[in-house]
Parts: sequence; C-alpha cells; structure tokens
Amino acid sequence: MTAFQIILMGLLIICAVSVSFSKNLLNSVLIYMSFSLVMSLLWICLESPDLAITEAAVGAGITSVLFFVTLKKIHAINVAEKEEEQKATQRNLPENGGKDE
Amino acid sequence: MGPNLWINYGEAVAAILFCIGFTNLLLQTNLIKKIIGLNIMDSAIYLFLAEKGYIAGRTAPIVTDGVTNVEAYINPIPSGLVLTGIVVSVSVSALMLSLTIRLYIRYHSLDLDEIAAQLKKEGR
Amino acid sequence: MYPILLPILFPILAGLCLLVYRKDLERKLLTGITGSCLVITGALVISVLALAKKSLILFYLTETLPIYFQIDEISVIFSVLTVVVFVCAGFFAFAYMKHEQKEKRYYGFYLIAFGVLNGLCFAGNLITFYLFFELLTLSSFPLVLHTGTREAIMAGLKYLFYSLCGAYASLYGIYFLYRHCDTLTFTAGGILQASPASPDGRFLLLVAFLMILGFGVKAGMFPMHAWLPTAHPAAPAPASAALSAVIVKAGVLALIRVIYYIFGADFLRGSWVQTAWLTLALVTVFMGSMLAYREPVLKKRLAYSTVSQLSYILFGLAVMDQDAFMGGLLHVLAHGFIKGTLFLIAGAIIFTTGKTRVDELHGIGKEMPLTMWCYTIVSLGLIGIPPTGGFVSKWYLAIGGLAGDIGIFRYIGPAVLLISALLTAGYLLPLTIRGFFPGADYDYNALQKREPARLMTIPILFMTILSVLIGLFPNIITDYLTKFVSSLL
Amino acid sequence: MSKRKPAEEYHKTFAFHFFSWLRGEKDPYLGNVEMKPQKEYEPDPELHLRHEKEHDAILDKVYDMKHNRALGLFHRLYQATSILFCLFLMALLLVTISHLPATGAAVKPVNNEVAARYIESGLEETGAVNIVAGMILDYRAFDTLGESHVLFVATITVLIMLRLDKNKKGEPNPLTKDMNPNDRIYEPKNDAILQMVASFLVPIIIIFGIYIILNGHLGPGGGFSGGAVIGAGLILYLNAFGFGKTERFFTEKTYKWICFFSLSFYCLAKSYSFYTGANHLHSIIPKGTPGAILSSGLILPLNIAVGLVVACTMYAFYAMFRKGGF
Amino acid sequence: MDFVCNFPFFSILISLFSGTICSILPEKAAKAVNRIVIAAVGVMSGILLLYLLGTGESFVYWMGHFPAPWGNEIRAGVLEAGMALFFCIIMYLSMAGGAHKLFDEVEESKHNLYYILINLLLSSLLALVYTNDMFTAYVFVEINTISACGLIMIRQVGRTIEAAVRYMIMSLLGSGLFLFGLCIMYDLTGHLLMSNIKESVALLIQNGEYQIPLIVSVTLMCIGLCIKSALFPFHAWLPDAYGYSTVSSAAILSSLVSKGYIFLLIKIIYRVIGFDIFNSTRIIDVLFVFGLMGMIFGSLSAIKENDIRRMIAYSSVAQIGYIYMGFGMGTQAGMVASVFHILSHAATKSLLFIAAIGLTEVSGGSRKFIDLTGAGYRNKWAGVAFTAGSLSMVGVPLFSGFISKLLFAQAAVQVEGKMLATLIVLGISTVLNAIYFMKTVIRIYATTGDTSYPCITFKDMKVHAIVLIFFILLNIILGVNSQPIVNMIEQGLAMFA
Repeated sequence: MTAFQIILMGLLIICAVSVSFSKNLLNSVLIYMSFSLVMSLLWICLESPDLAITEAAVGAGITSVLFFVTLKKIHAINVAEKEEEQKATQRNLPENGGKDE
Repeated sequence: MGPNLWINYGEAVAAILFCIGFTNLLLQTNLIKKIIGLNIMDSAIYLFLAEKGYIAGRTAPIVTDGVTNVEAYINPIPSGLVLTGIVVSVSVSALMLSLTIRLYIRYHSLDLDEIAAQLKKEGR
Repeated sequence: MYPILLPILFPILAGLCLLVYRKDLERKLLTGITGSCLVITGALVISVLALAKKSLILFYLTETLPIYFQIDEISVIFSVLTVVVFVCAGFFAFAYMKHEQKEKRYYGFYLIAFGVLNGLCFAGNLITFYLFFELLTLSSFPLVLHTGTREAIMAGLKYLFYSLCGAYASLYGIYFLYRHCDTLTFTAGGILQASPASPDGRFLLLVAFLMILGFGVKAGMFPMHAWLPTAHPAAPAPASAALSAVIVKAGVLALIRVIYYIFGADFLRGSWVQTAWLTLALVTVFMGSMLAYREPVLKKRLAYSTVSQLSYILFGLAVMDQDAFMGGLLHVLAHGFIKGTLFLIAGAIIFTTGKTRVDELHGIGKEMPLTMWCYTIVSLGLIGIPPTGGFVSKWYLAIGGLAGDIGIFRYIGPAVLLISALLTAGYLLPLTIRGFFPGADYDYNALQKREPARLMTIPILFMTILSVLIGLFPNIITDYLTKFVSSLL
Repeated sequence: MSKRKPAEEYHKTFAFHFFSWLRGEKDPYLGNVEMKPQKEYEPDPELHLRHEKEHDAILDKVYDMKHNRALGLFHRLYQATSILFCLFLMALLLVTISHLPATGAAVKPVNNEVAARYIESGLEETGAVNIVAGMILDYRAFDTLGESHVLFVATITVLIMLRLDKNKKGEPNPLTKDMNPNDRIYEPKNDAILQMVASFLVPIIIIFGIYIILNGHLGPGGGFSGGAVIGAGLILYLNAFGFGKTERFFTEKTYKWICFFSLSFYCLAKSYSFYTGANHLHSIIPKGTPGAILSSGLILPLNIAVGLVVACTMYAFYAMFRKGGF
Repeated sequence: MDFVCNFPFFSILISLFSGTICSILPEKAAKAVNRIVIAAVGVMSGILLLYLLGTGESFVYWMGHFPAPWGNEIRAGVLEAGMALFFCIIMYLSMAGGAHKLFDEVEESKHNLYYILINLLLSSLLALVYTNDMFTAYVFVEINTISACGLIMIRQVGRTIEAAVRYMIMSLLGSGLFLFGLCIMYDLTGHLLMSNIKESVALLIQNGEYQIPLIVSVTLMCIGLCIKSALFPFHAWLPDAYGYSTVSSAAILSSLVSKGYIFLLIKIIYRVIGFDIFNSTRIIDVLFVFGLMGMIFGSLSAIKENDIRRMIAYSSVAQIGYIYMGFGMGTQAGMVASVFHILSHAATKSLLFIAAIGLTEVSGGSRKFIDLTGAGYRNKWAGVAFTAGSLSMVGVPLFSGFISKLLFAQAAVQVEGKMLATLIVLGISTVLNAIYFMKTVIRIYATTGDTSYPCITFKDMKVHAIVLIFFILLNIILGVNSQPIVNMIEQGLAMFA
C-alpha cells in the first residue's frame, strides 16, 4: 500500500506544479480535476471513505463543472486560433478598456 | 531537523502542496489560477489532517460486526473536520468564481494588477 | 449646586447655542446677546472668586484622575486678566466686526474660548488643566482663521499644528509623571518626592524639560515661537488682542502650574533644566525684540513684541526667586493690559485707515489723537518707564534676577532685559513720532479727524487707564501676593 | 555684509532657512501636507479639467507596465520576495513536520480519550454505525450547523453577484447589463447522443445520490456527498434538455422554499438537542436499533435536510453561473 | 443552571435562524426581522452581562448532550458578554444610520439578501466571541469572511468587486494559515477545545516536548488572524473595501469584522496558549513592530488621501496598529488598553463613516475634499458628529480616544524595553492623526463652499441625526465613564485565565 501511496503523492505534486505552469486555462482546470481524483484515491488508502466520496463528488465533480462554466463565461474555452485572437485583444485592452466603459 | 521527516512523508507532501498552492495564490496573475491554487492549498491541509488520523493497520471508522474496540478503527475526528472543511472550500470557490465572472465582464481582464490600473484610470 | 462651574459652562453653552442656532440673527440682537453674555460671565467670575467654595471634584475620569477645580491666588490673577481683556476686546469687536462675514461664528467661538479660559484658570489638577488646554487651542483657532482667506487658514493650521505638538509633548510628561505620583493635583511646592540626583530624578528632569518645551510653545518660547507672528496678523484685531493678551498667557499659567505646583521649585533649582530654560527665555527676549525692530507691518511687529515680552515672564519664572516670580506675575497683568490695548489700537487704525505698515502711518496722531495718546502711554508702559505698570514688573524682574542663585545669568539676565527694553522703545516709539510729527511734507489740508467709534475708544481708554493704575498702585497686588509667593518658594 | 550673495543662491543657504524659520515664515504644512487641496480652493473648471487630464497622463505613464522600469522592478522584487517567503514557509513547515508525532503510530496525542470514546460508545450514544457521521452530526453538531450556513451564505453571495434582476419598471439593471443572460442559446440544442445517455444516466445518478444520503449513518457518505451527487445529476439533466424542461419542476421559488424548510428544520432540531443537552433534560428523540435505516435519532432526517440543501445549492450555483437565474 | 445561561446559545441561534428566515421574506419584513434580532440579542447580552457581573464567574454551556472534550461548548464571561452587547449596539446604530443610503446603492431586489448577510455576520461574530472550540471558531471565521465579502460587493460597481476579490484572496490566505496552525496544534495536543488544549500545552511546555511545532503553530494562527484583521503589511485590500462599499457595510466592517478576529486572537492568547507562554515567545515583538509600523504608515497614507472615505479607511489601519502594539507590550495593562481601544475605535470609526456619508450627501454625492468644502454648514448634524469623531481620534480628553491613548501610555511606561518606541510612535501617530482629521474638519467648515448644493435640516434626516447623537454619546460615555469599563475588562481578562 505504501508504494501506491507514494506514487499517488508524487502524482499530486506533479499535478500541482503543472497547474502552475500550464499556459492554457482549460488544461489547468483539467489537471486540477485529476488532482482531485488522485486526492480521493489517496483518501481511500488512508481509510477515509467518507472523504473520498465527498471529494470525488465535489472536487472532481461540482467544483470542476463550476470552473468550466466560468471559463465558458469568460470565453476561455475556444479553439486555438480564437485563443490567439483573444490574447491579441487582451493585450490591446489597456488602451481601449477605459473608453469602452 | 527532527527525527520524523521520512516517517511523516505524507505530511511533508501536504506541506509542499500547501506551499505550491500558497505560491499560486500569491503570484499567479490569472484569477482562475489563483482560485485553483486556493483549492490546492485547502486540499493540502485536508490531506495533512487525514494523515494525522490514519493509524497503520486499522480500518475506516464504520462499525462492522458490532466491534466497538479502539484497536479496530482509525481516529474518526480528522475525517469529520475534513468533511466540514471541504464544504467550506467549495463554497469559497463558488463565490470566487462568481466574482471572477463579474470582474471579467466589467473589465475584460483576469489580471488584478491590470484591473487596478484601469480602476485608477477611471476613478480619480 | 456647583457655582464654580457657572463661569465655565455659561459662556460655553451660550457660545454653542449661538453656533447651533440656524438662522442669521439681526446684528443688533446678536451684539446685544453677546455683550450681555460677556458681562454676565464677567460678573459670574468675579462673584465666584469672591464667594464660592474654592474647590470641586466633578467626577472621576479614571480611578485616580478626577476632573477637579480649585481656586487659588494664581487663578484669581489670571481670571481677572481674562475677564477684563475679554470683555473689552468683545465690545471693541462689536464695532470692528461690522463688515466681516459670519459674525455669529466669531462670537460663538469667542464665548467658548472665554469659558474655556475660565476653566483653565480654575483647573485643580493636571488632567483637568490639559483638557482645557486642548479645548482652548481648538476653540481659539477658529478665531485665527476667521477671515477665511488663504493666509488666515494657513496661519490657523500652523497655530493648530504648533499647539498640538506642544500639547502632546506635555501630555507625555503627564504620562511619565502619572507613574511617579499618586495624584496630579496642584499643590503649592510640588508633589514630587524623588530627589533630582536619583536615577528617577534625572529622568524626571528630562520630563520637566519636555513639558517646559511643550507648554512653552503656547507661550511663544524660542524654538517653537514661529506660530505667533503668523497667527496674529491673520486674525481679526480683537481676536489677536485676546490671543496676545490672554491666550498665550495660558502657556505661562501652564508653566507656573507644572513647575511650581507639580515639580516644585526646589526640584529644579540649580539643575541643567533651569539653565537651559533661562537660556531659552533670554534668547527669546532678545530675538523677539530684534525681529520686532526690523518688522515693518504693525501687527506683526506687535506679535514679535509679544514673543519678547512673554519671555520676560518666563525669565521671571525660571529664576525661581520670590522677587522675580512676583515680577513675572505683575508682568502678566501689565503685559496683558498693554498688549491688549496695543492690538486694539492697531485694529482701530486698520479699521479707519486700512493701512497696515508703520511707514504708511504718517500723521496718524493728527487724525486720531485720542487713540494715539493711548498708544503712547501704553508704549511707555511696555518700555518700562515709571509710573506705568511695565516699570514695576521689570523692576521686580531685575531685582529678582540679580538676587537669584543662577550663576552667570545673574548678570546676563538683567543686561539682556535692559537691552531689550531699549529695543522696545526703538520699535514702539517711531509710530508715535511719525504719528504726531509727520514732517514737513505732510499735507495738513487733507487732514480730517477720524477718531474711531465710541465702542472702540472706550475699551482702549479703559485698558490704558488700568495699565497706568497698576503702575501707580502696585502694592495692592504685591501685598495680596507676598504671603502666597513666599509660601510657594 | 561686505559680500552679498545673489538672492537665488542665498535662498539655498542654511542661514536663509534658519532665519526664515526664526521669523516664522517657514510653514510646517507648506508643500507637504495641506497644499494639495488648498490649491484648488476656488475651483476653476478649466483648471480642474486640465489637472485631471494631467493626472490621467501621469497615471498612464505610471501604470504603463511595459515602459515603466520602476514598476517592473517592483514587480520583480515582489515576485522574488513572494517566492522566498514561500520557500521559507515550506522549509519551516518541513522542519515542523519532522518534529511532529509519527504518522500511523497508534500512541500519540491525537489518539486520546476523545477518539476512544467516539469509537467505543459512539454506537450506543448516537446510534450511528458510521462513527464519522455520528461525530459530525451529534457530538460536534455545532460545527456542522455552521458549515451548512457557510454553504448558505455562499449561495447568497453568488445570488448577489450573478442573479440578473429587473427593477420595478422592468428594465435590466445597468450594472449587470453587460452580462450575457443565457449562453446556452449559442450551443447546439437537442443533441441526441447526450439526451440518450442522460435519460439513461440521470435516474441512476439521482438514485445513487439518494442512497448515499439515506445510508449516511450506516456507511460512508452522508447528506453532503449525496446532495452533491444529486446536484451533479440535475446539472447533467439540465445540460441535456435545457432550461425549459427543468423550469417545469425547479424554479427559484422551489429552491427558496426547499432551502428554507431544510435549514429551518436543521436549525430547530439542533436547537432542541442543544437546549436539552445543555440543560440536562431528557431528549425525546428515540435512538432506534443501530444498523437499521430508521435509527440513530436525528442523524437521518438531518442528512436528508442537508442533502436537499446541497443538491439545490449545487444546481443553483450552476444555473446562476449559466444564465443568472433559474 | 439559570435560564440566563442559555442566552449566548439563544443569541447565536436566533441570528443564524433569522438569516434563513429572511431568505423568504420581502425586504421590509426582512429589515424588521433584522432590527428585532439585533435588538433582542443586544438585550440578552446586556442581561447576561449583568448576571455575570453579579455572579463574578464565567460558565460553559454544552452544545449537545456531551461534556467538555467530546462535545462542542460555548463559554460566556464578562468580557464576552460585554463584547456581544457592544457589537450589537454598534451594529444596530450602523444599520440605522446607513439605512437611507442603502436604497441608492443596492439593487432593489437584493435588499433582503443584505439583511441575510447582516444576520449571519452577527451570528458569526457572536460565535467567535462565545466559542470555546477552535474548530468552531474556524467555521465561523469562514462565515464571517464570506458574509463580509458579500457586504463589500453588494454594491456592484467595479471598485467593490475588485476590492472583494482582493479581500477574499487575503482572507483565504489568512484562513489557510490559521487552519494549518490549528491542525498542527491539534496534532500536538489531541484536542480542539480551548481549555483542554491549554492544559496540554502547559504540560508540553513543562516537559519540553514539541517546542518547535508549538511555536510554529502559534505563529501560523497569529499571522492568519493578523492578515484577516488587516495589520499593516497586509492591509492592501482595506481602503478599497471600506472606501467604496455601502456606508453601513463600511461602518460594520471596520468596527466589527476586524474586531471579531482580534477578539478571537485575544481568546487564543489567553485561553489556548496561555498569556505567559505567549509572552515568552518572540511573536509579541513581531506584533509590536508591525503595530508600530502600521500606526505610522496608515496615518501617512491617510494624509495623502484625497477621498474622505478612503482617508477614514486608512486611519483604520493605523488604529489596528495601536491594538496590535498593545498586544506586543506583553503585559496585562497593554492588553487592557488594546481591548479598550477595540471598543473606542469601533465607536469612533463607525461614527466617522456614518457622518461622512451625511457630508457627502450634501456635496452632490462626491467624496473629494474639494467638493466637501463647507459641507458642515449644509448638514449641521453630520458636521458636528464628524468633528466629535475627529476629536476622539485625535485624543482630546472627554472622548474615548483620549482614554485609550492614556491607557496605552500607562501600559508603555511599565515596559522598560518598549517604552520609548511606543511613546515616540504614539506621539508621531497622534500628531499625524491631528493633521489629517483637523484638515478635514477645517475643510468642511470653510466658508467658501459651493452654495448650490441643498442644505439638509434635522427634519430631513431624523434617523440619521439621532444615530449620530447616539454615537457621540457612546463616545463620551466611553471617554468619561471609563473606569467601570476598564474594571470590567480587567475582570473579564481575569476570567479568561
């Protein structure tokens, strides 16, 4: 069991680090989702099934869904070209942002 | 350095995760990533707590076959605390995400510094 | 029930009512109300001094700190001065403020400042004193910035800043004292038990110096005198009369209370604090006279003169000798009356001619002979020519300085006083000379008598007469004070 | 006096400053404190406008991240200190952890009489087979009461942020007018595969959620996780069939009343048990036989209440995020 | 057990429950419920305070059927009851004083949500005050944070949303650190209940075990709470949050929310770690230094500020610095001074916020000093109240600010090492206070103001004026009648031990 736990923990750290360095928001959210799943597995190993169920339902389920909806709302889920476009407009924002309001 | 670092590797991982989350929360310019960092930080604390309750060789605290012996089960308290904590963290993330949406709609940006600059420009 | 509170609360409440009342009053009614309030307050003060019980504990602020009032000889002197100057300057203001805006606000704060000053005179312990000291600053600074011009507001802010800094410096003194004394009640001869040589005592000397500097701000002592020449010209003339004659004396009163009633003269005598204080006082005396001598604007010149003359009093206090102390107290009265008169005269001149600089005032003596005669008489008094009030006080100061146990200052002190008196003649008399002898090129045809209104001349005359009376019959006051001064020192 | 300096030079000397202070010309406020508001004492609209424009220009310059070196430097400094701080924190925590009692050991401060009593007499005192459920809903019920209100208050804040309301005249609020009311209209509707899968999966998910809730005191799970599962099922249903379908049985009103009744029940039930407990009164709620579905006193109804709240809240979150209302 | 002992429990439950009830009520009813609840809790706390002063002993109250280490507990002593009473008074007055502005600033349909937030905030404050259990404290800290965030952002302009995000980020950092510290503490002692933790900590100290984790845990909890209560280096979120939210929110946030955390910290110091053990650590020195820096830098930022609300907000930073400086002295007297300053600052700061709104109302809604010129004449009551508040802040005798400064100075002269620094900084900060508050007072009473704005008389703003009068009275009561209150604080702190 210990080896399995260590592997899971390594995965956790990898997930956490790659969330920080991933460029794409959608990727980060997906990685975070897998982080939650790994966490719930780890909790099964630690003999806490209550936590595992809750984390699976909440962390990997509801929270991620909310993240997705947010990304949708802020137009971050897009195909690659649109993303480039998005970035270009974002860069221009400081100039015209004030006037728009 | 104390004697138990290698035995407490679970907690050590929790501490590292906590710091990664903390750094994300402090340094990421993107609000979404800040929120993910926050969630990672919270999860790390819960992992820490769960490790505290774990006792090698014992089972989950659900009474099986009427055995109510301390020797049989792990410590139930941390699990209870973590359950409460998870609810808190999901509430907080929902709140933060809704704030993010409003902020984006208003300023078309997810970077707090950029938003602050826009604010200064607007309101004298 | 508490008669001692009446002269404090009555003007404050009356002033507040004036301020709070929403509509603008008719001018006659306003001056009538203010005038009667002033007179009533004056009567109340006199009757309290004569009749009422001499002390009162109002309530306890903390366990050992009551709000406490008591009346002693010092209170009597200062409150008599306050009453005379405030009533006179108040009546003067009825004529002077005719064309100013927001008269009601002026009178409101004027009355409040009157009440607060009475409270200051009657305060029986350091905390009560500090309370009224702060209130005095706050209630008098609207008077300074009354005209609302930019200069006035800057001057008011400067006054506030200096006064608050000084008050906080002294507040720290109070904090430290509070640790060493069970009570902060004013007791003749001081309440400190520690000897100046002990470590505590050495620390307390520092505290004493801090408090002297702090309260010295209000009395215009050297390092922090700069607010005076800014605030006086900016304020309306009756306000500067009150300011210069009474309100700056609050600093003197504070120093008397702190040095003679808290620390005790014996504690400080011969210490470095006394030396430093003497030095500062003498520097201020000389510097104030020099600056006044160079100053062309009349009101500013008078303000520098105030700086200089106040330090005469401080010198008298710092010598810690019976005669010098007596001289200081006499000078409080004499300078109060004289400087009040001088500022009122300056106000009358500005009011009728609109001129502020001394060199513009050729022939003013021909135009306003009565006013200028008063000016001449009180100027002579301030210079110290007998038989006016200034002579007696300076005489006592000089005697005390020579007799005092103050080392080298025994010679320096009187010398500086003498030089400064000459300078005083130098900066006050030119106006008289120019006023009465305008020179050959003066156009006598354009001359017109324009003596100011009676509301202005009567207060001026009254105060001039008082200042002369002090000089003629000083022994009424000295007899009253001798016993008490000997008990104090 | 023999050599006179030119005025400008003289103004820089110490002597000038000293004498001007001596004469009281130096002003403590001047140029430091009071001047700014004083300057605009009598507001001149043109001047005012020009000041504002200058101010804008300055701000543009100051906040121009690309060209402003000082700001960039500050930024880098901030990042460096943050990273250092985090590394320091990590080191500190690791050192701390190395001194903590060993994981997995049976004898350490955590495993004291408190845990022992929960395990040994939890079954008879609370009637719950799942000791964790017994603990959070009976022994430490106050925490859990607080926890459910955390969720409640979070919903309230999300409502404040995202609910699109119209004012009395029926106009949308100007503050939220930029918000896109329903973003589902841009998506393909009536996706056959999704609907097929959903009609098959949603009942199973919901039944599973109900099972978790009802079984909370007997096995792993409980109101919160079960509620979250049901909420997920509802969200799936919504995605497959659209708001039109869900609004038939679930509107804001429904949500409000379900939430209100569940939370009130929760509050009142727990108040009763707190009150009787504190005043040492006998509670009339039967414990039942451990292991049966209808057992363990208040835990089952409380789980149901929490489950309802959580399910509705999760759905409400989603609906709010999606279209700003139900 | 007397019936009165149920009151802490009742007050927490009533306010929690009223939050739920308000969710289905229309706005007017919600407002009524809110007022009634605050008043009822206030009355109960008052009765409880009298009862406790009578018995002179604190008591614990089981939350459930199980005693101390097994079940939850709340605890009431003189200080707790007094704090609860005071919080209720301030909250009621702030709500009443800002009520008329609420309608301009918040969407109509969301008014009842505002009252829910207030009710829940009250219950969380009460729980923080009464709790005897660390984890309960954590849960209610979260409720407090989220509802405070709601109070900030309910006025939905860009500024407040941005401020709310900043506030949340800082608060969540704080909560995370606090929870981590709590977990370490739990691991070391095995308890979550304050009194049991204290016993175990004393035992650990005696045996010399787990010294490093203990210190780290205490430090983490302290830093967490400091961040949440906006101690100096962590105050970046504060000016926007206080400066742009609705006026009631600003008053409540500055005078109650941060004070709730500070009170929790006091409880932790006394009831969890032990006063003497806490004072033997270096943490107090750090708190002391940060407190001093906060006092100066907060005032300096306030001087530079050109907006009246933000100026008052920055002054809060300075005042919180005072409180932490009192902690940092490490003496009983310093602690008493800090607790008194909590009261005095709460009374003064909410007065200033409520008065400031009265002034801006008659200046065309602008908060810039230029437009406020002469506002004191247009709205007399607000002008007078602002002046009174300023005088209290500056430390004029007869107002509460003077007494707290006196207490701080008195406490400082007992601590040899920190005396000079304290007194110097206290002096500088007081002078700075005087500068910016007096500047404002002069500004609002300057004669050359824009006369085109309307004047407001007593009739137009009865409630507002009455609230202001009550606030001034509260200030004067604290300033004049301080001795009984100080005695009460001392008694309450003694009960903590």
